[in-house]
Amino acid sequence: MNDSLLFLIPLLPLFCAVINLLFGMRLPRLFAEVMAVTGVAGAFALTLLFWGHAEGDGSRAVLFTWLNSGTVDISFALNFDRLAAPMTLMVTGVATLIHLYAVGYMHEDDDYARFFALLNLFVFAMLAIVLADNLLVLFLGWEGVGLCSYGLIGFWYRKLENAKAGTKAFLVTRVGDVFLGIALLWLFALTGTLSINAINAQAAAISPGVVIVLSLLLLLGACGKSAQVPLMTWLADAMAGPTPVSALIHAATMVTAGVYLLCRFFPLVSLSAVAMTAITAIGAVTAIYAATCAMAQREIKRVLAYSTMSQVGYMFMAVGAGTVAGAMFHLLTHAFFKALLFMAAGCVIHLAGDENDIFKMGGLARRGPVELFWAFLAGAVCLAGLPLTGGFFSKDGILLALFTHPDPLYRVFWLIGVVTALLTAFYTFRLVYLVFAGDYRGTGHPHALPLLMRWPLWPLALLGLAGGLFNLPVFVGGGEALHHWYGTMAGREVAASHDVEWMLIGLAAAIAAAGWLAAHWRYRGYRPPLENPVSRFLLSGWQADALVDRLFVRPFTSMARFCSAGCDRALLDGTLDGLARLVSSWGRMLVQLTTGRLTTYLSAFAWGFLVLLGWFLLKLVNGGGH
Amino acid sequence: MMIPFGHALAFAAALFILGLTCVLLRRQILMILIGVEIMLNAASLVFVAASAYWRQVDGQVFVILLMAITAAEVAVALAMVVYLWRRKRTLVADEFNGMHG
Amino acid sequence: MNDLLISLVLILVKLGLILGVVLTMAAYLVLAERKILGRMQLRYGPNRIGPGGMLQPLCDVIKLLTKEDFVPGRADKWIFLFAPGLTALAALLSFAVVPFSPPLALFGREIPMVVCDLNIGLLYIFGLSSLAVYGVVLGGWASNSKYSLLGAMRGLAQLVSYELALGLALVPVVMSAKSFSLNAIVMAQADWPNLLRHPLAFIIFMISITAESKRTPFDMPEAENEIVAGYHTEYSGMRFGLFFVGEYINLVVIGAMTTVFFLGGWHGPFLPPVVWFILKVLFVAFLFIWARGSMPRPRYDQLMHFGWKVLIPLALLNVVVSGAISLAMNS
Amino acid sequence: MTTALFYILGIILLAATLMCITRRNPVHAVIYLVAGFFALALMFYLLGAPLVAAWEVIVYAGAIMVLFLFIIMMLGLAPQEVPEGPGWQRWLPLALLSASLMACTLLLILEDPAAGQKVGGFYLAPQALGEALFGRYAMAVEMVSFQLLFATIGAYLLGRPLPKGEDQ
Repeated sequence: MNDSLLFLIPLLPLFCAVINLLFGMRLPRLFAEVMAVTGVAGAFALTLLFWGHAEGDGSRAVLFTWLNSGTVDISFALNFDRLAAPMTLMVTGVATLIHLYAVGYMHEDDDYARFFALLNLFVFAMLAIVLADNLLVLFLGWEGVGLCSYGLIGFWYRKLENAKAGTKAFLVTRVGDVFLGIALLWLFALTGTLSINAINAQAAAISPGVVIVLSLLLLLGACGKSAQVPLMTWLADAMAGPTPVSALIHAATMVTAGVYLLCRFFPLVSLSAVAMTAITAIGAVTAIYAATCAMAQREIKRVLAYSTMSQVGYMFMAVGAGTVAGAMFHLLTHAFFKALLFMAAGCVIHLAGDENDIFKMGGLARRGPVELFWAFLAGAVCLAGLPLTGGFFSKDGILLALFTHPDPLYRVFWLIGVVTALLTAFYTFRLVYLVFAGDYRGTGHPHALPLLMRWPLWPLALLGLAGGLFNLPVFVGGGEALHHWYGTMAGREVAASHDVEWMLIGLAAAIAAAGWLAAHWRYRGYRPPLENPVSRFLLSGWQADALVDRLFVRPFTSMARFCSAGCDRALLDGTLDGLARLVSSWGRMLVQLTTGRLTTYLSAFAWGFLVLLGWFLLKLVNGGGH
Repeated sequence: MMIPFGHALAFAAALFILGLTCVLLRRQILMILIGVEIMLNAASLVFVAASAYWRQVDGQVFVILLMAITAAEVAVALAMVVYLWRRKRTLVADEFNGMHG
Repeated sequence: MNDLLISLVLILVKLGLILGVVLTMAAYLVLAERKILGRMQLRYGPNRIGPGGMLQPLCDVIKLLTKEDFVPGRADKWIFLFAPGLTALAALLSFAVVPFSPPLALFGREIPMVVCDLNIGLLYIFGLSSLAVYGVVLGGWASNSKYSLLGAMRGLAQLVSYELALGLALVPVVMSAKSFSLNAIVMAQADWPNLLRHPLAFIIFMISITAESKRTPFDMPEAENEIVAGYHTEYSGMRFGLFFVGEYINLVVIGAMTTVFFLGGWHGPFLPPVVWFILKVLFVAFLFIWARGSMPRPRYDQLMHFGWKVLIPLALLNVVVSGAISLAMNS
Repeated sequence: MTTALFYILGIILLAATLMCITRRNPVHAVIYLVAGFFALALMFYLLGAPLVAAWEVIVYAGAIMVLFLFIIMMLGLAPQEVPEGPGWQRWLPLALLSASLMACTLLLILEDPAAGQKVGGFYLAPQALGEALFGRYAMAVEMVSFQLLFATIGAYLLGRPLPKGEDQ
């Protein structure tokens, strides 16, 4: 296989997206669907074929020169290395399953061509981020996923709230993008290159103060895409989009782009202890914040959205603790089980007759196909971190890394992680009990579940449950395959005595069990939602929207009002209006000259000619004719 | 035939003044147009005389082009005359002052 | 001085000769037309005066001369009076540039058989034909009569429209002769006449020259069953006669033009050149009389549509194609 | 002899034009103008421009003036009474302009040695003019022909019947 064929991986989805965009509505529906799935599945197959190219230093492919101006020479290049390969495989693999699911999910929607085109385009943009060799390609993908996410969240744009949710996601992530943009330009100004590998190689030469600022800028950019505090408010609202979108974009891929970005720039970011601490702190705050919010949510997808934020917070903590492999491990397992949970949630909503509120569900284990319950449960135990599941091992690895960090401050983060794990187990089983146990409390009529919505759950369930096997810690007899794969890119070596490791594993298992038991005690029988200030506070996500409104939107609005009324209207408009009035009064005087009569104009013309002629005559007399 | 160049110019100037007089004094649009034609012909006379004076072909070429342009101008102008007549049933130029300020 | 005198005398002689021949031909064309039309309509035509009616034109002239020269009350007198003369004059002046024979060697001099071999002869004829328009237009307008004015305006629109096609039809002729001089055009047809070289141009020329001369089927300006007699409704006596004679002089002019431009002028075997020339002119005149005897009159708007939408585009196309062909032949 | 002819033609030209611009009846004005153009055409011929002379007759007398006549007749224009006597505002610029124009010309003729030089004996064959027109000035010819095309379209658009209600 030729390296340059790497391009087929991102270009295949792009090609299908373009075809669907241009001709989708004119082609048979089946054709559009098959092509969309084929595009992504083809990319998946190609990734498998190219797997070997990622070993060592990876392989690089240049498609064409994008910009060439002076010393700047930017080519459209892809870099398929050890960090990118598993991510690519995950993105294409999960996306293939979600595309299949989407075919079933969207089978009653008439606007399928736009949907699949956007979905494919999203996969292309995500692959551009993952495979980017330089910052420009990365930024292209970065903005591309934002655009596709905007289009997909507001897919049913005829409902105002959906369109608003799309706009909100777009704008909030844009705040992060601005910081990322600044960071990228600054990096370019410092190093004179846009190649990520070259920048990482030169990172040590950058002065430490600048590194801190750069890392914080990158962190803020990552926060925007990954919905971390303080740019987290968009993700919960983004659940307005179709469920496959939630599964693909808001669980498996796009929200992890921030983590991936930090991993990409790990050699740069890890130079600064302050930045690393900040990353961990943001991850920890987000993890506990989202976990508390999730405990009070009533809509099934919002619970999952907050849990996503919480889990991505774990990944940030892992990066902050220095273990790229740990972060990527959790990223991968999380992608599997969270996509599974979202897709299963989509099935649940179908069964409940388009009802989102978990307090109006119940008893769905008996109402629906039994395998749905088992699939959902598989995802739930992974999320809750019950021992031996994939989620358990990946989360445990992160907690271990935090615990063993030399800085004592990280013990606090570890504690937050542990508490979050407890909360996670609790709200996960709260969800399971409320949805599947007891009697049915809703009024909706179940929709039929297409086959295509059911069977993509199984591979994901398998991967989620057994995902830990890829990276079993050494002390339980595993090979830590992922750590070995990443090699020099894996980050800090997490070393601890076996006693500590066993102790932590035991603690994690106990916590998961405790969470389950608490949920069992609280929700075994149905209890109506609490109506106290605390739960309202948590339900609204700590009033984050109101806070943003107070802190940013209102001051900005009043400033804008001042600019508009004070500066613009009074000062500028006043001055200009005055000038205009002056000019127009002169104009009115001049207007008297335009009588509209041809003869007036002609004689005016004659006078003008006379002046010219007089001047000529004068010159003739003075100059003697020459 | 030998005449001073200036005499040809003098004839042209006189012709031009006559055309100008027509344009400035007559009030009927058609007569104003006729005045324009007279002035154009005065210009043609200068061109032809200059062409003969310098023994160059260019002056005559310009007269030919001038004629073509005049034909275009007259076509549009007369179409407008007909249009104006249909609007107001008169061709007195000062009746059409709808464009006054 | 001697030379100048001789050439002056020669020009005068040529002028007199041409005037005599042309006027006689015009007069007898009237008779010929009446007789041929008579035959076509299965009657005799004039046959009472002279042998076979040969003196009829003379009598007509006498009759017209002795009639009252009537001027309508509210007519524009001066224009009314001089308009018919303009028509006849323009037609007569056209002959100044028509070559009717190769140069004649006489008393050791080369005498060109043309009054004046202008090198812009073709344009000269055009200028005169555009002058002839004024006779019709001013005559019709000055009569201050509804039918006259209608006839005048019809004539004007028709003449202006068809003059374009006429001019365009002659462009290929000029291209193959590389000159505006009629003599040169005739010389260029020594091998074969332009009729064979530019058949489409010939057809366009014939149609537009028919319209130009206001002859049937394009006689709308004087269509007697629509607008009485068109622009000469109010004319009587010799002024009507001038219009009338002018029309037949015009017929001779057309014959001469057709002969010069398309039929090869005086070129022809066996017979002397002058005889060939006159024969060809008479043949063309006969064609026109024939057309008058056998063709219906189209509607006026059809006439204009045909002129602008068929004839002129066709003529333009013909110019382009002929130009391309002659370019290809030369290179 | 031809020199005298040139001056005679010039005087005819000026006289005819003067008559033209003073006629109240537009038809008379056009007739005088055509006569003037004939004189002008002959002047062109004398100045060595036979082709221009022919075109002067064909285009100006044969087409443009005929169009004027056609419009006059179609609209049935009666001799127009002059609405009001020309005031000094109308005469003044004209008088000044004419005076200074004539002054310029006279100065040129008197002062400039070039103006005193003789013109004549020049004859431009039609072929040379055609070669210049379609050789060096081919682009100008194209531009002018486009202008003619646009003028035709413009005239056609202006000549369409008025929409109902716009007619007064």
